[in-house]
Parts: sequence; C-alpha cells; structure tokens
Amino acid sequence: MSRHGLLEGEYFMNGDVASAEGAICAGCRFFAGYPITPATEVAERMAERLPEVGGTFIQMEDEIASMAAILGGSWGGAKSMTSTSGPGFSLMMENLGLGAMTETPCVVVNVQRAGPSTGLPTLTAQGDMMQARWGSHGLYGIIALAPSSPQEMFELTIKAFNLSEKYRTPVLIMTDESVGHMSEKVVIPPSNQIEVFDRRKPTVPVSEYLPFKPDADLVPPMGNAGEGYRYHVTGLTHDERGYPDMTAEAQEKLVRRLIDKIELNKDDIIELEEDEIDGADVVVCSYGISARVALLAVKAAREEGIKVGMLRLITAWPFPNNRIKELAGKIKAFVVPELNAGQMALEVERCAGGAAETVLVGHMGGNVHDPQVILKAIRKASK
Amino acid sequence: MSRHGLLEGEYFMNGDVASAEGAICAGCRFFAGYPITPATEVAERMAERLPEVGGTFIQMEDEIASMAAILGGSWGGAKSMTSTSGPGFSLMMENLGLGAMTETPCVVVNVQRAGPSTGLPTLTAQGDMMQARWGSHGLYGIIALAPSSPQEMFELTIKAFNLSEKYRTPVLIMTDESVGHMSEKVVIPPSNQIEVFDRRKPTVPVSEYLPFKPDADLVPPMGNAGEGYRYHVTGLTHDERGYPDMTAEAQEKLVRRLIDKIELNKDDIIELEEDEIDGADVVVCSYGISARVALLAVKAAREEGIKVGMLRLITAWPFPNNRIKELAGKIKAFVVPELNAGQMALEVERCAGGAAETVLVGHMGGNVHDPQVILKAIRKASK
Amino acid sequence: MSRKEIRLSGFGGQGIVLAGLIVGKAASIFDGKNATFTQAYGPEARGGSCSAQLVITDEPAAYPYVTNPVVVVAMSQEAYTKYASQMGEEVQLIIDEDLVVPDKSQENRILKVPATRIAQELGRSAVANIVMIGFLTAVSDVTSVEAMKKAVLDSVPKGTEELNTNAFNRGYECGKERIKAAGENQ
Amino acid sequence: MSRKEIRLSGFGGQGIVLAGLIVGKAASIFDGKNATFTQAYGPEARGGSCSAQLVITDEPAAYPYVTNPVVVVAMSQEAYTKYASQMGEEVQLIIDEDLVVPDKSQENRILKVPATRIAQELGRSAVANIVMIGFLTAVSDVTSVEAMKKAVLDSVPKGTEELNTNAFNRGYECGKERIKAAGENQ
Amino acid sequence: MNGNHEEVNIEGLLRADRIPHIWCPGCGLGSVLRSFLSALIKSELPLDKVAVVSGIGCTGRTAGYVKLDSFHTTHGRAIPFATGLKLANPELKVIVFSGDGDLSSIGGNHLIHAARRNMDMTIICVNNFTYGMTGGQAAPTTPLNARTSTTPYGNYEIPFNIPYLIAAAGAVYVSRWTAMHVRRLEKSIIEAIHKKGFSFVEAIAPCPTQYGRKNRQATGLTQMNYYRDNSIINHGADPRDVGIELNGPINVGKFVDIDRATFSDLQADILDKAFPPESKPQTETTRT
Amino acid sequence: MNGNHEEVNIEGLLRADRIPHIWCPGCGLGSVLRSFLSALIKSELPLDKVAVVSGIGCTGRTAGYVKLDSFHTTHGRAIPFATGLKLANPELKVIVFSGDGDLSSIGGNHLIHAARRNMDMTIICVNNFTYGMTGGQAAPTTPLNARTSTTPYGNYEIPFNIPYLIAAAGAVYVSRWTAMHVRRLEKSIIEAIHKKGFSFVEAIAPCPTQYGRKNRQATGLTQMNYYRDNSIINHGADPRDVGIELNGPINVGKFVDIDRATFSDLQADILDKAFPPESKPQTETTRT
Amino acid sequence: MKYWRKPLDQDKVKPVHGRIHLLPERCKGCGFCVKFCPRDVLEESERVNKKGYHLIDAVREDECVACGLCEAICPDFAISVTTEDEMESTSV
Amino acid sequence: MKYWRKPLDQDKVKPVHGRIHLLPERCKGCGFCVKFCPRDVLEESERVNKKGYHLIDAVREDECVACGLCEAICPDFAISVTTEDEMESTSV
Ligand SMILES: Cc1ncc(C[n+]2csc(CCOP(=O)(O)OP(=O)(O)O)c2C)c(N)n1
Ligand SMILES: Cc1ncc(C[n+]2csc(CCOP(=O)(O)OP(=O)(O)O)c2C)c(N)n1
Ligand code: SF4
Ligand code: SF4
Ligand code: SF4
Ligand code: SF4
Ligand code: SF4
Ligand code: SF4
Ligand SMILES: [Mg+2]
Ligand SMILES: [Mg+2]
Repeated sequence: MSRHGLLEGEYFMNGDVASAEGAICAGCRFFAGYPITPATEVAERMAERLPEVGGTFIQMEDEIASMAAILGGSWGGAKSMTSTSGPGFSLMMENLGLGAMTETPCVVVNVQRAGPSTGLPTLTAQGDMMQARWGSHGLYGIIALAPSSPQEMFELTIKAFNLSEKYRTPVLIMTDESVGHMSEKVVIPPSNQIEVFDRRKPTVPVSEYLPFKPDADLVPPMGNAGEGYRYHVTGLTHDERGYPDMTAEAQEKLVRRLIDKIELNKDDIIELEEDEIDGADVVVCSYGISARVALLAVKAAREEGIKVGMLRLITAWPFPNNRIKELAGKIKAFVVPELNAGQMALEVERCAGGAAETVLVGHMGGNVHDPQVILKAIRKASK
Repeated sequence: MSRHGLLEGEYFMNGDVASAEGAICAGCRFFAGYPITPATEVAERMAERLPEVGGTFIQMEDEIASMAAILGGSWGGAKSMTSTSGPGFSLMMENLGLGAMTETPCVVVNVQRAGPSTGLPTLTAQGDMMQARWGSHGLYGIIALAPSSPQEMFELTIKAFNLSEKYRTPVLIMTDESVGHMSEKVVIPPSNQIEVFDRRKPTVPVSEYLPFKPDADLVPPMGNAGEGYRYHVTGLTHDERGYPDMTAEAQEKLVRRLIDKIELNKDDIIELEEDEIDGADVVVCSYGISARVALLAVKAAREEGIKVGMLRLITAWPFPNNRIKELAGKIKAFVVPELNAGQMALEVERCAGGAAETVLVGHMGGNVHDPQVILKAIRKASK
Repeated sequence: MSRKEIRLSGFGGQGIVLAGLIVGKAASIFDGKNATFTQAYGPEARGGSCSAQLVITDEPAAYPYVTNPVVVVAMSQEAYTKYASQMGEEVQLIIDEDLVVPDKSQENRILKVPATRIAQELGRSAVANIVMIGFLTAVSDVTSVEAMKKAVLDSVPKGTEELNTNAFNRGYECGKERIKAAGENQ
Repeated sequence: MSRKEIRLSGFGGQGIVLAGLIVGKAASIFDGKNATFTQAYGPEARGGSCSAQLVITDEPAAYPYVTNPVVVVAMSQEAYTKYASQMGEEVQLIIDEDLVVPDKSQENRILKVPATRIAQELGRSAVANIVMIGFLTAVSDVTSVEAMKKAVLDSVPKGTEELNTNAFNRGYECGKERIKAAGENQ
Repeated sequence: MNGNHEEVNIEGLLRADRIPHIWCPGCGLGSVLRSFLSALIKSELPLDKVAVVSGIGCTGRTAGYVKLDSFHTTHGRAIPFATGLKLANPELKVIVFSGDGDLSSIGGNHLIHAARRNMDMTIICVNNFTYGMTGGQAAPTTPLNARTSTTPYGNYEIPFNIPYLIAAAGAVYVSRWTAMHVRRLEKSIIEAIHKKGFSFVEAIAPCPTQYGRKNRQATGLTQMNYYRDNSIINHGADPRDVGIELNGPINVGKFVDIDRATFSDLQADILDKAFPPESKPQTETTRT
Repeated sequence: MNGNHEEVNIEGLLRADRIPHIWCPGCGLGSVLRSFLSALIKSELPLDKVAVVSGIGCTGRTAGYVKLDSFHTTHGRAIPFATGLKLANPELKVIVFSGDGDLSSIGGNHLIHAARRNMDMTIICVNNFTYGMTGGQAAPTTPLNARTSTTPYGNYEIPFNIPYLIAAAGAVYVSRWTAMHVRRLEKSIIEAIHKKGFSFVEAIAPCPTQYGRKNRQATGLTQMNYYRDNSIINHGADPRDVGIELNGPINVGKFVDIDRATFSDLQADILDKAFPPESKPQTETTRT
Repeated sequence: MKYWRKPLDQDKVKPVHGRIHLLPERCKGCGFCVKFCPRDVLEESERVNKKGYHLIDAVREDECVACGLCEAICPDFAISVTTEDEMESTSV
Repeated sequence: MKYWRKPLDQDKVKPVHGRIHLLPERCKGCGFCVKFCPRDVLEESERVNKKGYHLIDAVREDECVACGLCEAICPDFAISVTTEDEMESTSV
C-alpha cells in the first residue's frame, strides 16, 4: 500500500465520500467521529484517507466525545471535522455551543435521516434544519450549508472549512441521506486551483496577544496551542483576554459579537442559486435533495406557462432575510418543499411578511416528494 | 423525622422549590436528575420530599441518563420529572425526542441561565426558547409553559403534568433563573381542590390493546409496564402495535399525528394572559421574568397616554399563531422584550405577517431589561 | 399602592440570605402582605459579597427588583461601599459597626449596631444576622415585630430557638436604644 | 436531452450495489456522460431485497430517481416480483434464469442469463454480478463496451482482474448469443 | 421470585408476526436470544412482570422480537431507561439486552454507574466485537489489529476487558459464554436473573457479515467453530486475566458471584432509619 | 522530555491578575494546584508545550488560574477535548485537571475510554467527595451514608473505587494522595507527567463549605487533620482494596505503574506497516 | 490449552429418539445445526427456500437422540425436535 | 494502622533559617500553615484583612527552618519563605 495524498481528477463517488475528500482538500487533518447511518461513510473514508495524507483519524466513544475532540483538535492547530446524523447531532449540541462560544473553527457534517428519535435510520429527511440553528442552548450565530449533490458535498465542505477558519466558528453541512448516499461524478481540481483559507494568525507579539479581541471584521485572529501564547479559553462568558467575566456587560459585548460576526458578514457568507426569478409569479424556495426534486415540478410548471422561479438555499443559515423580503414584494407566493413539517418555510413566511404568500409543501420524510405534489402547489400558488 | 406528605397552606419559597411542590401535588413520584445551577434546588427539594410521599429520587450520572430514566419511570407507571438548565438541556435533546416519539408523559423543567455554553451559570436569561421547540432532531410537537412567579411555578408544574398525561407527551417548563431563584408567597390548596389528570388507561382487553392506536383526540390510551400488555415500544417509526415500520407511509401517519395531537388541541393547551388588549395600539408580548419587567414599562406608557396592551405567553409552545394573527390586524405593533437575541419575537413577526410591526427588545442575558428601554420601544412603536 | 424595597448585604457566610428570607416570610406569610425576595452573589461559594433584596407590597408586585430601597443594611465594608455609600438622605442605612467604617459624609446619620459582637457575646457569631434582624425590626417599619419573631422561629434549626430569640431581642433592644439616642441628639 | 433509467435488483449479498456502481462509473467517468446512482435496501444487513438505480443523462440530472426504467435486471424472485413483473413491453427485462421464474405473460420477451451458474463455473459465485454486467452490456446500449470493461477493472479488488474479465466476457458472449437467438426467433 | 408459573414455550415468547427476524444468516444473535428465552422460561418468573430493554444495534433489535413488555430505546441509553423502569415499579424484573457497542462504547458510563449502584437488573451484552448494524466499525471490544471499516489498516486501539471493567465498577455477577455454549449460556442467564443486584452476562457471538468477513472468519459457522476450538472454561478466573486478543483464546465461565446490598436495599435501610415505619405520611396544614 | 528549561517560579505560572482565586477558605484545591505547579516546574517540561484542560466545577476553574495554554471546557468533556488537542499536536504535554464529579460522573465514559486507549495524557482528579460548585450534591465518590444536599437522609449509593476502575480500564499509572501530602503529591505528579500513556493521580482534598460542613468536618483544617490521622501509605496496594468509606482510613500511594503501548505507539506501528516509510505521500492524477 | 468437551450435556440425555421439524421459510442455511449435532443427523440439502437459502435435511433421523441442541442453537427458530413417543417439544 | 510520618522530608532539609512573607490580601485564614508547620512558627493573629479573614503571624520566626511546607500547603499562594542568607524562594 502506498500513501495516495491528494486526489485529483474525476471520480464516481457518493456524497459522504465526496465530503470527506473535500475536507482533505480543504486541509482537514483531524477527524473524530462515531458511526451512524447514513453518515458513516464520511468517517470510514476519513479512516482510510487521513493516514494517507498525514492526518489522524479517531473513532471516539460517542458523538459528545467526537465533538469535544474536534474542538480540541482545532485548538491544537489542525483543521478538524466530525460527521453524524440526527441522534448524534442532538448529542453534539452542548459542545457545538462550546465551539461557538470559544470561536473554534471546525466542521460538522449532518447527513439527515428521518426522525424524531431513531425514526427511519436509512431513509432521507430534512428535519434538523431548525435544530442546526437553535439546537444548542443560549444565543449564538451559526453557519450551515446545504449541498444538493456529491459535487457540492465536495465543494461546500471546502467552503465550510474556509468559512469556519475565516469566521472562527463551527460550520455545519446540513445535507440529507439522499445526497449523502447518491453517487455521481465528482470533479476534483488540482490542489493549487482550490482556494483554501487558513485561520488568520496573530500579528502582535506573543505577550500582547488577546485571543478574543476582534479585528474590524469582528473576528479575532487565532493562535494555536503550543505556540507560546499561554492563553485561556473558556465556555464561560469572557473578556478579550479569555478571562471569565461574570457580568451582563461582558455577556452583551461577547455574545452580541458572536451573533454579529455572522449577521454582519452575511453578504460574504450567503450563497444562493437563482433561476428565472425575474418576472416570476411564484418562487420555489428549496434546498438539498428537495431542490432537485422541485426542479422537475418547476420545469413542468413552466411548460404549463406558469412563471416560476427557483431559489435554492445553498446557505441555509444565516438565512437570506433580505433576498426573501425583496422578492416578496415582487411575487405572489413562495412555495417551499422540504422534507419536514415546515422549518425553513417558517423563515420564508416570516421574511415574506405577508407581502407574498408562503406555501409549505411538507413531507415527513422517508422518501422524497412526489414532484406532482409540488407542481400542484405551484399551480395553486400562481393563481 | 416524620413523613410530611402533601403540603397545604401558604409558604414563602423560591420558584424551583415551588415547582417541586407542584410536581408532588400533581402526583409525581419519580424524579431523576443531575445538579446544575440554577435548577439544582428543584432536585434538592425532590430528594428531600419524595421519600416523604413514598416516591423515589435518584441522582443520575448525567442529564442524558436523567432524561432516559424518567422515560423509563413513566412507562413503569410513575409520573416522572427531571430538571436542568441550558447545558443539561442540550444533553437531554436526544432522549426528549425519544419521549416525543414513544409518546411518554413526563415533565422537564429548564431554569434558563445565560449562554451559549457555560456562559453565566448563575445569571438569568431566556435563550433556550427556540431550543425547546427545535432542539431534538427530526419532527415532533412539544408543549412548553413559561411561569413568571413561584406561584406559577407551582401551578404550571401541575398543569404540565396534566398536559403530559392527557396528551402523552413530554412537557417543558421553560422558566428562568430570576423566577427559579426568587422567593414569594406560594399558596398550596388542599389536595382535593387540585385538579389532577392521570393518563387514560386502555379500555379494551389486554390482548387487544394497541399502544399507539389513538382515540379521537389523536392520543392513544396508555397501559403501564407490568400490567400484562407485553407491548413493544420503540424510537423507530412504528405502527399502531408499536412495531417498527420502515416506510415513508408509516412515517407520514405517525409523525403527522405526533404533531397534530398538539396542533389540533391547541385551544385546550394554550393559556395566555391578556391585559387591556382591546383598543390597544401596541401590544407588548412577553413571558417569564421579562413579562414582569415589561409590565412596569407598560404601566409607565399608559400613564403617558399610550394605548398599550399586554399579552403574556403562559404557553410558549404551541405558539398562539391565531391570536397573534388576529391582533396583528388591529394594532400598530408588537413589542417583544425577551432575554435573548430574538426567539419568540421571530414567531410573533411571522404570525404578524406584516400586518403589524414587530419590535424586538433583545437582551443577551445576565440581568433583566432596564424597563426604560422597553418603554422607549413602546413609545417608538406607538408612533 | 405601597411598595417598600429593602436591601441586606454583607459577605457570603454571614447568613444574609437567611436574613432576607426571614424578612420575606415575615412580611408575606405572617403580615399577610406580598414580598419578593431576590439575591445577588458572586462566583464564590463563600466569602464573596452577597446581597439580599426584598420588595414588600400590598398587591402582588410585578417588578421584583430593588431600585429605590428605603433601608439598606451593610454587614461588610465591601457591601457598604457597593450598596450603601452612594445612598441619599432618604434611605435608612444600617451597618455592623465593627465591620464597617462609613464615609465621613454619612457618619452622622447612619445607624450602627455591633451585631457580630453581640452574637459573639451570645456564644455564636453565626447569629449576627438575627441580631441584625432584631435591630432592623426596631428601627424600621418593614414588618411587624410579631411577624418577624414568628418568621425567625419558623426559619431556624430546631433546638436553636432560644439562642435566636435572644439574638433577636438583643438586636431589637439595641435598635430601640439607638433610635432613642438618635432622637435625643436631634 | 437523453435520459436513461436502469434498475438492477436482487438480494443483499449478490453484489447488486457494486454492479450499479460499475455501471455508473462506466457511464459517467469512462463514457463522459452523467450518471446518478441510488440504492434502496431493507433493514437487513444481508439477505434482504436490494435494488440499485441509475439515471444516465447527457446534462447533469436534477431528478435523480428512476421512474421509467428502460432496463430492469432481476436476480431474485422477490426482486422480480417487486420491480420487473409489472413492467410494460417497452422495458427491457433481464433475469438470472436459475433464480427467477418469470410470469407467464412475460415469459417470451424476457432475457435470461444463467449468471450465477456461469459464475460458479468460473469458480466464484460472487462474480455473478459481473457476468450480469457483461450480459447487460451486450444486450443494451446503457454504456459502451469499453467503458464498462474499464469500470469493471477499476472497481474490483487487485488480483481478481482476470477472474472478473472472464466473468464479464462470459456474460457478454451469452448476451450476444441470446440477442441473436431472439432476433432469429422473430 | 414468587412463581405464578405460566405454561409457555419459546414460540410463545416470540413476536411470531415479526419472524423471520432481520439478522443475517449465521448471525449469532438468534442463538443468544434463544438461550435467553429458554432461561426466562426456566427461571419461572411471572412473565407479565418481566421487561426487556434494548439500545440500538443489531442486538438492540431484540426488544422487538420478545413478546414481553419491551423497550427499544436510544443508542447507549438502555440502562438508564431500565433504571427508571425498575425504580418506578420495583416489581418488575428488568433485563437489558444489548450490544457491545451500545453498552460499552456510547453507553459505557451508564454501565459502570449502574454496576456501582448495584442496581437490580440483568444485563445481557452480546459481544460481536463490532458495530454490526452500522456496517462493521471498530468497537471498544474490537481486538487489537483486527480489520473493521474504520480500521482499514488494523485496529490500533486496545479493547476493554469488559468483565474486569464491570467487576471493578461493582457488579455482583459477571460471566462470559459464547453463542456456541447454548446450554451453559442459558444456565448462566438463569443464575444472573435470580441474582439480586447488577448481574452481567457477556455473550460472544458471530457477526459474519461485518466482523467475520473482514477477519478471515467469513461465516457464522467459522466463528462458532473458532469458539469451540478456542474457548477455555475458567470459572472463577480473576477478571483481570480474561481479556481477549485477536485469534487468541477466549476465557469463558463465571468470573464474579458476590453478595452486596443493592441500591434499593440501601435506600430502604437509610429511609427506614430516617422515617421509622410508625411515622405515616400525613398532610401538614400549618402555615409556615 | 527535551529540556529547554525555563527559569520560572510558581508565581510566574499563575495568572496573578486572577488571584485571589474564588475558592473558599480552607478549600484544598489551592494546595493541590500548588503541588501541581511545583511538579510542573520540577518536571522541566518546555512550558510552552504544556496544555491544561479542565471541565466544569470548582476544580475545573483551575484552567483559569494557570498561565499556560489552558482550556475550561464543558462539564465532563475535558478528556475528549484533551484527546483532540493531543492528537492534533503530539508535541503537547496535555494535563487534565478536574473534579471527581466532572471526571467520574458525567465524564466517566471518556475517562475509561481514554484509559483503555492509553491516550498519552496525565489526569489530576481532585476528589472532594462532592459537587462543590453546585452546592454540595452527592457525587459517585460520596461515601455511603454521607450527607449531601441531594442525600439529606444519608447517601444510599455505593461510591466508585476510582483507582480500581481506572486500573481496570487500562491506565498505566494510578496513584492517590491527599492535599495534605503536598510533597508526595508533587512527586507523584512529576512521575505521572513523565509516564508515557494514561496516568492518573487522585488528589483527595477538603471541601469544607459543601462537604465538610454536612459531615462533621466543618473546616478545611478538620479535613486536613483527618487525612493526616487516617491516611495509610500503601504503595503497590491492589487497587481493588483501596475503596473509601465514611470515616474510614484512606489508602494513599502509588497503586499502578506498568508499561503498555500508547494509542500513538500502536497507531504508528500499524500505519508504518501499512505505509512503509519509503512510500511517500504523492498526488494521484489518474481518473478512476 | 483446549478444555473443550462435546457434545454438551450428552450424558444427561435419555436415549430417546427424536424427530426433526424444519420451518423452511425461517431457515437461513447457517449450518449450525448440521455442524453441532452430536449424532451427525443433519445435512445441508440442495433445496433452497424463497430467499435462496439452502435448507437442511435430517438424513439420519434414526440416529437422533432428541438432545435438542440443534433447536437450541438455531439462530432462526427454524428447527425443532420432538420425541418419537410424545411428539412434543423436549426443550422449552 | 497509621503509617504516618511527619514532618515531611524533614531530614533532607538543611537547617537554615527562614523568613516568612505573607500577602495579606490573599490569605483566607485557613490555618493550614499554622497547623502543619513542623516548628510551630506561625499563629493566627487578631488582624483581619479587607475580606475579614484573620491573618497569621510568624511569632516564632527564629525557629523557622525554611522547610517550605507552609508555602507548599497554602491553598491561597499567600505565604512564602526565603532563607535568611539569600532572600530567595527556596521552593520552586
Ligand atoms: C446516538 C447514536 N449514535 C449512533 C447511532 C448509530 N448506531 C446504530 S447501532 C450502532 C452500533 C451498534 O453496535 P452494537 O451495540 O455492538 O450492536 P450490534 O449491531 O453489533 O449488535 C450505532 C453506532 C445511533 N443510532 N445513535
Ligand atoms: C452539562 C452540565 N451539567 C451540570 C452542570 C453543573 N455543574 C457544574 S460543576 C458540577 C459538579 C462539579 O463537581 P466536581 O467535578 O466534583 O467539581 P468540584 O466543584 O467538586 O471541584 C456540576 C454538576 C454543568 N455545568 N453542565
Ligand atoms: S450485521 Fe452482524 S450482528 Fe448484524 S445481523 Fe448481520 S451478522 Fe448479525
Ligand atoms: S465549594 Fe468546596 S470545592 Fe468549591 S471552592 Fe468551596 S471548598 Fe472548594
Ligand atoms: S436433537 Fe440432537 S441429535 Fe437430534 S438432530 Fe438435533 S442435535 Fe442432532
Ligand atoms: S441452524 Fe437453523 S437456520 Fe441454521 S441451518 Fe439449521 S435450521 Fe437452518
Ligand atoms: S518554612 Fe517550614 S518551618 Fe518555616 S514557617 Fe514554613 S513550615 Fe514552618
Ligand atoms: S495557609 Fe495560606 S491562606 Fe491559610 S492561613 Fe496560612 S497563609 Fe493564610
Ligand atoms: Mg456489536
Ligand atoms: Mg468534587
């Protein structure tokens, strides 16, 4: 056996594997995880591949430990990742909050399956979208991306690492079993053509470094453990030195910034795919596998002469409030097909603010929508 | 020492203790918990009191185990409860989902403190309101109550047990450190004056009982373990017998009902407190400690001649969509003070649907709002 | 609608919280009013500064926090500096005279009680808080004397009733004397 | 826009998934088209029914699922009943003749290959899936022969190339024969 | 146990409408389940008062096949769920039947704490050295150097010696058998069921599909043969000496059988002291 | 450790701007911390490469007082966090300093798994028999019958014998001292730090405020006196014999000191076999 | 090193004769019964069931001593034994 | 039963003289130093610091052998010892 290093070229692989390869291209060198259907293949691929690129894979005793370990890994200087599905994602919530609070770059892949609870372990759903935003206690901002294909699993995993390093925050990949388990061609460019962002290192002398003092973009540069900073990092509310500061003022300053560093950099973070939006009466807003299914309905509707645009959420969180508001003023209705009982649809409805109707096309999961159902909703909404 | 049994009369006690006494009055006889500020006093009180009324207290090794244990306790036939705060609440999420999926009556008290992460352990906040709704993966409905005083901690804990038994679902008490740690007079009526609802038992012969076959109200009667039913209970998607059924159809049927049994019984579940809403230009919508702080601002605004109503969410989830929609058509604006960066305010905004403005008065937690800030928001909103 | 706000402060371990609870219980259970008790403390389990607040009203109080206290009790220098030293003339200030050196400006109007010393004389410095409650009852109209006495007895461990009654009485007497003296001085 | 949908089915353990991946790889990597591979399986780790679906298109396919297959391969009776028996005339049906007894109505038009038997003859029943792929390549235009051959070699464990090439060729030859025979029969 | 003996056979203890089960050909789980059901019948427990709790995994599916009150919970949480069940209704005999991964990986903490408390329940832990259900990843029981889908180059983690760990945590009964030792396993389960306190039976079983195939034991039968040829019956062995190595011998037998007060015994002791039996619950009506 | 010795004193290892610390008068945590810092200095490790990881609790506040890279994580999760830190940067010497509740209650699973893996790190576990920070509830270390705020009638749970549990899980170094044994504790910490693999030092310490007061040891000094009068130095004792009872003797000493390949050793072994050193990473460009 | 004795409990079993009953739809052909039968009564057959598993045959049923091991070890609850006299299950 | 020896390592300590330095704002009056000093050098005083803790005094400083135990055991980093000659910390 020989170490293969970075891949390059065209591969036929599934979304989970593509995500692992994306991570490796993005520079991920530490993975801690725990098996769970339908995300296991991410871990298995990392177990095989990380030794080939000089990284470390460890299977932890559970998802709590996995999430804690990647935070430690990140502070140790390695780009770090874990992957899971609903039940494990629920278990990661506490330490995801620690990641947000300590501004620790890392990537968590959630390949969604149907829940609640153990639900349908092998079958698709998109039921964890709100959990991605609100699943940990307290206040924080989060970035979540929603790939629709293996190629995007590859690309958005790279993007996730870049965003996590740039904004010093955990970034979530919220995909679904359909995308995770589907195999398609994945094109991996030569590594020198892949844009990779590394955490901004401190520029001040070691003794002057304050690990939580932000630059103008609200993000503090980050030194790694072992580099001589001797800093303190805590999940308690803290000041710029990282020292606990048990006051409402410190809370206001710190937590407001944690939220703002994502809110105020929305334009840089949010990525949407828009198709025939101009002049549309109805805009279908969807993501992940549902967006691909919806496209069939959109095309059929267009053939019927309905003016329907497609807005695909590549970034799910932060939510594109402004774009939705803007569109609401111009169209009759949003149609939101998703594999849940209404999650992103609530956000669309909120942002539409009554200016356009919001039609949820919900589905409890287990399989994808019948495109006809979406088509009917489009027809109705266009009237 | 002698066993005291049920209390009755007037007591000066804090919210945490009042919640424990409410639980005992409601018939709670099993408590499994893990200490955490500011909820520890609930557990400590139960440790002292349960042996006095013939119940069992156990301190588990963590919050995951606590949540799992109360589900087991409930199936064992005991009304069961746990209490926690943010970090522990995050850890309970997976098994909360199991409770929803298996339709297990139980009560979880979350005395909120400032987060994310360890945050400000001893200081107040309301940052877990959305987590209460969305914190576990997958789709489910939930009931959450938001007490504002020790007296309400007592009363709403009883109500929580009643709702959990009636609808076979976990019910959350979402209070805050302020209410949990504040002491006030609590009036405990004689036990025969307390309305207590017990789970509806099967009426069919043992051999015909289907543990997940709902009655007309969408809730299945519940037999306890050891009563001869020999049923199967699983967190997998299941049929009316409780057998795993790995199909999208079973998922649709089961999960839709889990959501509907709460949605369609909203009128029975939702409790609001309204004050001078008729003819108001502005309605302040708040809950927990914030509602009490807001009332000061509301009164000051009224003295200034502003027509301002007060809507207190006693039930936070299910959210009173209809009432908000109705009011939105009649008023200029909602003002929503809460100790977070906007959580219930998002729901208000969504339901207002542009018909009324929604003004969040956010606060990252650590202490309560300055009533002047709320007053200013009311003034501005009334213009 | 009458509203009285009271603050008791000192360091952790002095029994400030228990004192606050006693006052609250006296007002709400035994005087039949409404009282809201809240507390503030630092991260330390013991030894940090500590304050107990009470709002006593006829109707249930919505706003539970102290913003305009009528009485402030300080049992440590730190607490005095933080909670009492900035208070205007309208606020009644009480200190433990052995633990707090008041600012010059307040020197004359402040009420002083050697609560800890009296407690030590009674053989247990832990009852300084009860001495202080007795004193408070004497010098203010926060609650009735009867209510406060009942609340004390209802809140202390069995077997310590006599000690605590003595402590209360000693504080109460001291309060009456000081008030009288203050009256005579004017 | 051309779109071809294919379904391979059988029971778990027969290598259906690998077969599907080979077809997908052949089409997308070696034929330069786009292919989407999806699978469906029961809760069993092994022995349950199993199906692999492929959508092969010129442009990337949005909708990745099979609704109107042009070819259905069934390697078990259960799979045949579930996936093949209801298919209309326009759908090409292929079965392992030793494992599936087709419905009377389809008896005549169905393509049969003793894939498992051939594999056993080659010494490893595990290569029945490769025999089937050879057959499929011969009787349909799902992918080019070259592409499929490359895909097979690219997907099987090192050291088994010869065995698999043989299996492919045996299947391919069998396919060509059967096609010819069918043509002659008409 | 107070008899109330019921005429029942194995078939009557299975949810016949769910058989054939989902387990693979040659999987040892069915054999262990059968030993368990047989033990249950011979134990003469009143079956309405027996509850089976499983976590998640192939083994965890057991709860779904036994015609008893049966709970299929979350991954790793069978024991705390069972704890609640038992404490809420002490009449129940609670049996946890779950996998090595479920009980000793994600559920490891509950395992040691329940043993520590000497919670009155019986654990049947099927150890197939892997996570079968998710496709054969390494478990905390996977021997050093073994191949699994997450140890493609060989496992570099040292496994637990579970009997030793459980003994150290406080279990009063610890034994190990394999799926091949059907009769001895059955006997041991009967003993465990009758034991007061936390009893633990490790049942080693083939997982040909996910573990065996990757480790030169391609069928269940190969694995069973291996057990037959490499098991050493070693009753009373010091638990610290019964660790398992790849291709090494397997010590089986009863390793621990001691007596110690259970959680409920101690609880009763202490509460009876605090509330002497004469002090009946009463309603207090004074205003305090 | 490769010297690079730095002139530093204890004061220089403290975040002086955070002293006085929040610990109570008579709390033993400060004494243990001092022993640790002194050990660290004497160990001559390059201090820039030392990281301290704590969980949550009074003990957990330690990370905030040491002037080193220091991480105050979530309750119970110090060890997995430390695992990530160590694996991402193997140059680091990682020390976990946390409480008995944090490490053995909520964090118990990570504790046994890290010991099993023989992850190269040193654990200093301060055992004050309670959850100090949250107000003195029972911990898995609280002796039977002891009073705590959640065992108002006396504790009815049997505590862990932590050294035994850790030894059974796989630790290569296990010792116990009390806060009173400042010098021996220091020496043991130095040994533990220099030990390759998972080393564990239990430091028993007074918590007068939450534990002592409820159990007739009202001050730190009473507790320290108790340790002085009741400790038995018992090097090499079988870990199974060192459990602690209320008002009983406390066995102290070094109980385990063995050699065993660490996680990283075994990882290197296996990966070196899979990828012989000559096979350098390369970029594969074939289309497959 | 091998402390192995077989067959299990053979000595305690009365030398009765047994009859073997197979539920073919349950059998998965694992061969446990064939291999561990102390009397070598069973053999794998050419017959396959619906799922494609090879069924077993009691080719030497006369030799069967109704020890019940095949029934006890079968992971699929597919095989059972009755004694010739009673036609009842010997092992519960 | 008691294998206790005290004072710790006393024999290894050179009989030098020590000076005691107290940081009064750190001392919490726990008495550990007083109690465990092998030479009985220290005593609790009447003086209290800002937080109300009783400070300690080196009432018999002449007896101090600079063993460093008080410094080592002080949980509040409040006391240190220097030798008379060097005025340097003896224990790192
Ligand atoms: C929280 C969570 N994490 C992961 C999983 C995925 N999962 C299901 S079963 C299993 C492993 C089961 O292993 P074991 O207990 O040994 O059972 P086996 O399948 O081997 O019988 C895992 C990791 C899950 N269901 N929930
Ligand atoms: C998930 C979670 N649960 C509970 C808590 C509350 N909590 C904080 S510290 C602590 C116990 C600490 O005990 P120990 O580790 O023994 O430390 P000590 O305070 O005794 O030094 C608990 C339960 C928490 N912070 N997070
Ligand atoms: S995967 Fe393994 S454990 Fe699971 S059913 Fe198959 S053989 Fe048994
Ligand atoms: S509560 Fe206990 S452990 Fe915490 S600082 Fe005080 S004495 Fe120390
Ligand atoms: S009962 Fe015994 S002898 Fe008869 S076939 Fe079965 S195993 Fe063989
Ligand atoms: S043991 Fe059972 S499943 Fe296996 S071959 Fe025999 S009868 Fe069939
Ligand atoms: S250095 Fe030693 S002798 Fe001197 S005061 Fe301190 S403890 Fe006593
Ligand atoms: S040991 Fe330290 S804190 Fe304690 S009395 Fe002595 S100097 Fe003060
Ligand atoms: Mg397993
Ligand atoms: Mg502790």
